[in-house]
Amino acid sequence: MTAVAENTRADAGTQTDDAPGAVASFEVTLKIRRYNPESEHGENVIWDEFTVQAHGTDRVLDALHKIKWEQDGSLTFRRSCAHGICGSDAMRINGRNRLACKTLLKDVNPDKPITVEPIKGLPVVKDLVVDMEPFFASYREIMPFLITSGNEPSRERIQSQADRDRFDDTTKCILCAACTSSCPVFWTDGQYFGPAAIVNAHRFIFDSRDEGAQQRLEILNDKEGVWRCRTTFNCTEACPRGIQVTKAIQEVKRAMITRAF
Amino acid sequence: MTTTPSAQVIPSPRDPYARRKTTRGNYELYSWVFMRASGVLLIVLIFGHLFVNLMVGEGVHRIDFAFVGGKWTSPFWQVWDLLMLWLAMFHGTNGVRTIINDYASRDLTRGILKTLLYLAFVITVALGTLVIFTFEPCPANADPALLASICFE
Amino acid sequence: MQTHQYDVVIVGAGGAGMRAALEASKDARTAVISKLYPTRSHTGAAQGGMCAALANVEEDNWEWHTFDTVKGGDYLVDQDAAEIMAKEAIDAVLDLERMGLPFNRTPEGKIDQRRFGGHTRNHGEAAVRRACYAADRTGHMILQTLYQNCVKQDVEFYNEFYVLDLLTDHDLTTEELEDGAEVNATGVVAYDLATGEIHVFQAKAIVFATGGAGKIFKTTSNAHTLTGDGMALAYRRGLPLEDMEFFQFHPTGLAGLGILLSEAARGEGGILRNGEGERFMERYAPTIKDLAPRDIVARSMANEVREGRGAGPNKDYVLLDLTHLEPAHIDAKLPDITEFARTYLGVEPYTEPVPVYPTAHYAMGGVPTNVDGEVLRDSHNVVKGLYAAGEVACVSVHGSNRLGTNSLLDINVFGKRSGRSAAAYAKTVAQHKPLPENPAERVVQQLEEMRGRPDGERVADIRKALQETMDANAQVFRTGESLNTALSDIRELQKRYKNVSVQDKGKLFNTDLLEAIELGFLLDIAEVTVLAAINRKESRGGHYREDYPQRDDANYMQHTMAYRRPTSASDVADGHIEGYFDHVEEFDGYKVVLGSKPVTQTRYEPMERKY
Amino acid sequence: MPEAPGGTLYRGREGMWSWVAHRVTGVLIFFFLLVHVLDTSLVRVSPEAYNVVISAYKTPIMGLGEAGLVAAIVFHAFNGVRVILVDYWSKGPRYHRVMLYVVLGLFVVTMAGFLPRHLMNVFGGGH
Ligand SMILES: Cc1cc2nc3c(=O)[nH]c(=O)nc-3n(C[C@H](O)[C@H](O)[C@H](O)COP(=O)(O)OP(=O)(O)OC[C@H]3O[C@@H](n4cnc5c(N)ncnc54)[C@H](O)[C@@H]3O)c2cc1C
Ligand code: HEM
Ligand code: SF4
Ligand code: F3S
Ligand code: FES
Repeated sequence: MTAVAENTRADAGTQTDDAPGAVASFEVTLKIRRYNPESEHGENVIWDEFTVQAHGTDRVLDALHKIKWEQDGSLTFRRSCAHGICGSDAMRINGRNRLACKTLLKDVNPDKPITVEPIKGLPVVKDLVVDMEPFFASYREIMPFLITSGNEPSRERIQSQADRDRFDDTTKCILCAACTSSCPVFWTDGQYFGPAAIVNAHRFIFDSRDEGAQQRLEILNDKEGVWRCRTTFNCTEACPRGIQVTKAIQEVKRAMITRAF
Repeated sequence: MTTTPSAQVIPSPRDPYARRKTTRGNYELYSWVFMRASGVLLIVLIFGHLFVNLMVGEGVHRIDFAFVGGKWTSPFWQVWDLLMLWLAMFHGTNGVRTIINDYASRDLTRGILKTLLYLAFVITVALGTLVIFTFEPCPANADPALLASICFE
Repeated sequence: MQTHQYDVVIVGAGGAGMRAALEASKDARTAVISKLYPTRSHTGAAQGGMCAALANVEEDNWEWHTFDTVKGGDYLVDQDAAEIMAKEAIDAVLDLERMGLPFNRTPEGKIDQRRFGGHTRNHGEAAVRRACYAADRTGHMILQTLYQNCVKQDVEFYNEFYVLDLLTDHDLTTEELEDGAEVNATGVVAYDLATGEIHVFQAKAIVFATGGAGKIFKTTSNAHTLTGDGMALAYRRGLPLEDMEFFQFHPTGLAGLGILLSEAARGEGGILRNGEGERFMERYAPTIKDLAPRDIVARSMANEVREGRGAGPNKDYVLLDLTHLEPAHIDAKLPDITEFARTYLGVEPYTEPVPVYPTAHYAMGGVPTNVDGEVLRDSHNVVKGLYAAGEVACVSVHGSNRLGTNSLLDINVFGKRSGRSAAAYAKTVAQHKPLPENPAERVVQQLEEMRGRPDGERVADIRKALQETMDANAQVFRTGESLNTALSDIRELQKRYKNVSVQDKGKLFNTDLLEAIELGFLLDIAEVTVLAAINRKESRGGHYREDYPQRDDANYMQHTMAYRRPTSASDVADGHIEGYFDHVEEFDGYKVVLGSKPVTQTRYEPMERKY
Repeated sequence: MPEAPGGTLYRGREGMWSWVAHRVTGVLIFFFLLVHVLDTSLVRVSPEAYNVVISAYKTPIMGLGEAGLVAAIVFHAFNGVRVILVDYWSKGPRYHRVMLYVVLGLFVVTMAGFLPRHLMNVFGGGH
């Protein structure tokens, strides 16, 4: 699995040549941490380097595609929307969690090799792909749905603009796991609910239409719940949607304290 | 083309996943609040302590039996130091407990470390408390040169 | 190989799939199979809104909505379906709100509404505020809300399972079936990406909700995973595809990238300008200007560029101007799309106009269904137990051009309907219909062949060539000549595809292999799209033929139905396919037969479409 | 649960490193406290014993160690206040980075006030 660090073919990626504000093309090297579960030689975790030709507005995802499509088809990663909305491609780029499709190469210093690794704290399945089940399990645990009692109204529930704004920030979550897998507490044993679950709990706890806040607070008032957060802010830095994750966690903590005293 | 081999055993993808156990309750909440409350008090206590011990006069060089003895004849410093001892020990022990919880993932290791921690806590707090209360500033058979001035008043 | 049995199996976990699942799982044992985690589906990318005549902010009613839909689709819309959709829109929105969707609110706390292209009051008088929205992430909120409710209802998901075959109890490609003969769908064959294992799902009812096929084009707002799987699977099994020539090009994709900037940008007051700074839509659609339907705006833009009035160094795009709007207003209503402009083009929309150009966006055509979501095997017979909803389906409520916001509506209304009918039908079936002898045979063989080929064509090369020819020859402006060029290119690529090989020979998480399979779907969909476009010698909605610039109701006021048949199935074309268009394309052992289906008209007579 | 293969060090920013420092200083102080209580307890044994031990504090090496300890306490204390503000002050999370720089500033000021005097005491005159 040694890669060819040759120049790519001349026609490669004319895709964004004509993009406005394009800068000249440049060469970029990606250093990718790979894991092949089926490797015969037992060497199933290696670092691999690839060099590709990139253009001004190319993103890390474009470079990964170019590698997969032109050099090594076995390079494996998830992706779908390619513009930061589906949450498939959170990975560790130059040591930090980001979405490959939202990270422009020119913004991560392409002069040096760019390191790409899977996100931390979740079991790696292959190359940059991790098992998301534990992550979604925590999400499901916090009852991420509107809980109401009584009869359904015949029209919409009324909600003031201010009440709607109260939880707007946390509705933006795309469940990419960039936050949870950047959290030093989550890395330790993977038992912590993690910021993403708390963010999604926050989205309902502070929704004026919801009546399940008490239950959710109870769930997160766990040894593995909000109290494990040590305000390291890695989650907030990592969130590609710009959600103030730590702030949301603090608001949930405060709601619990108010409830307890 | 650096290849850094390292063996890695990874079980089948999509392990059915479940949280090990749910441990709900206000315990962590109280401990969290306590860390903050005690932190605020400790600032006053510790900074006062440090200031008096290290900054006033000749600082550390002044500390000796007589100095300590002199301080503990006053109930004010007795209470001060007692409070500091207890709060710091609770605060610190609780902090280290969190750290053990974080990093010791095997139940057994966790158990052993925590037992040691609590043992250290009990011994230290007991000993310290004992000393502060049963302290005899002017032991009868001691070399008078070492004693605080109050012993001679 | 593993076998599973369910009452209802839903293929696809986008908006349509999950809406169906919520309905079906209430009273039938339901599984949802999706090649992506549900929240990764492209419904989440939808931005602008979902229309319903709630009349929360100004006078409106569902009948006007029906009219706009019919007119927007250039009268190729089945009006009974459009009526149902407009009527049920109101409940569809309220359902979502009650499920928890956080819509933006009016000062009174009701669901807020905004303007959108082609939506008017009183049959075209003026733009009306009909689109319900949650900032510019309406699709995101819909997808999340539906998934959340699936979690609540404990819906069973098979994530990262690719459905690769559809099983029926008759071979529709070769058997000659009587009118009214019963054909049943019996199951699907899926490939588990994580393990490489084959799973056969036996079901009493199957709902296809696999979304669109935008990846046949190079510049597209669609996800890499939108490869027309559902359409291609049905098509290969002998089911027709309807109206495939109609593909919508959204006017405002980020130039060069195709990432979408919602029409909401214009709904909130954004203006399109050419290189000379002129608001050129005033010339093309004097009444509603920038808010004309998408086909018109896209063509006008392409025309400006073609006539040399484009902007930028190469004069190859136009500008979307938001600079006259308050930054606070932009932040409140269009936060995400302005962020796209900043991230991907480095343009600050507060102060600079954003370069935009049409981008391939939405497939109006698809698997033909009736208003209950039942899939048709010709112009009127259904396949029992087979349903389709969402972008993969063609009801047809969008006719030749979909109005903005009508798709989110479509997935909710017809997702719900097909989920409900599927469950109801499954309950009437006592026993699962038997599966064929060796149900997974075709899939296994296909996969093994592909994996086993030691060396050959590269997937990416073929795909790129395909997308480039589609962009060059079958985009906003088409001619008989350009389409024929596209067709011969596609044929060439289909030949090369037979020799495609993958580098990854592994079993686990082999995305290389699946990309190769998806390329096969793309080729089939591109081929049928181009064939249908060649056949339709008129201009209507999203399909614009420069050699036939007029709408031709006399000959073409009908839906295209494309069937793929082995060359040997000689007489199918003649006798059995209604409205045979006299256009059989033979190639490589099969032929594509183009038939037709009448358009359902209820109250609106076709008129000239002017805005 | 299986461990993901390790990789490079996570490049956290101020928030993460301040937490690491807070944790390290917390543990340091804790162990010092254990020792400190033990040695102070010697006052109970006899003045001589206590003075022997305490004189160890007066060597330059211990003096430097003590300076380090004070530094640890000062950082831990100030950063503790920052953490508390992040927790209870609604704008805390937004200003956490600014607050860290304030903490570091105060730390420098405090140490600047303390160190010269302390070092003078340790190395300078006296006994
Ligand atoms: C950028 C953008 C903006 C849009 N904005 C709007 C708007 O504002 N208003 C509006 O009304 N419409 C809008 N649309 C259109 C609308 O969002 C889509 O048409 C609609 O969401 C399609 O939903 P769907 O459920 O049919 O498909 P999708 O959401 O695409 O879901 C497809 C599902 O099928 C699964 N799938 C596919 N193939 C397979 C297979 N082989 N096996 C198993 N599973 C499979 C996928 O995993 C996925 O879960 C927009 C579209 C785009 C691209
Ligand atoms: C001087 C005043 C002090 C203040 C204001 C203070 C404040 C705090 C606060 C707020 C925390 C919680 C941090 C978090 O939850 O992220 C904490 C943790 C901790 N403190 Fe203190 N503290 C002080 C003194 C001490 C002392 C004297 C000790 C040692 C005995 C100590 C040891 C610890 C430890 C070990 C932790 C746990 C660190 C962690 O979990 O990361 N602290 N402190
Ligand atoms: S909070 Fe942000 S980082 Fe975390 S999962 Fe949601 S979108 Fe991703
Ligand atoms: S990274 Fe972790 S520690 Fe808290 S602030 Fe974020 S959850
Ligand atoms: S590919 Fe969808 S978020 Fe990056």
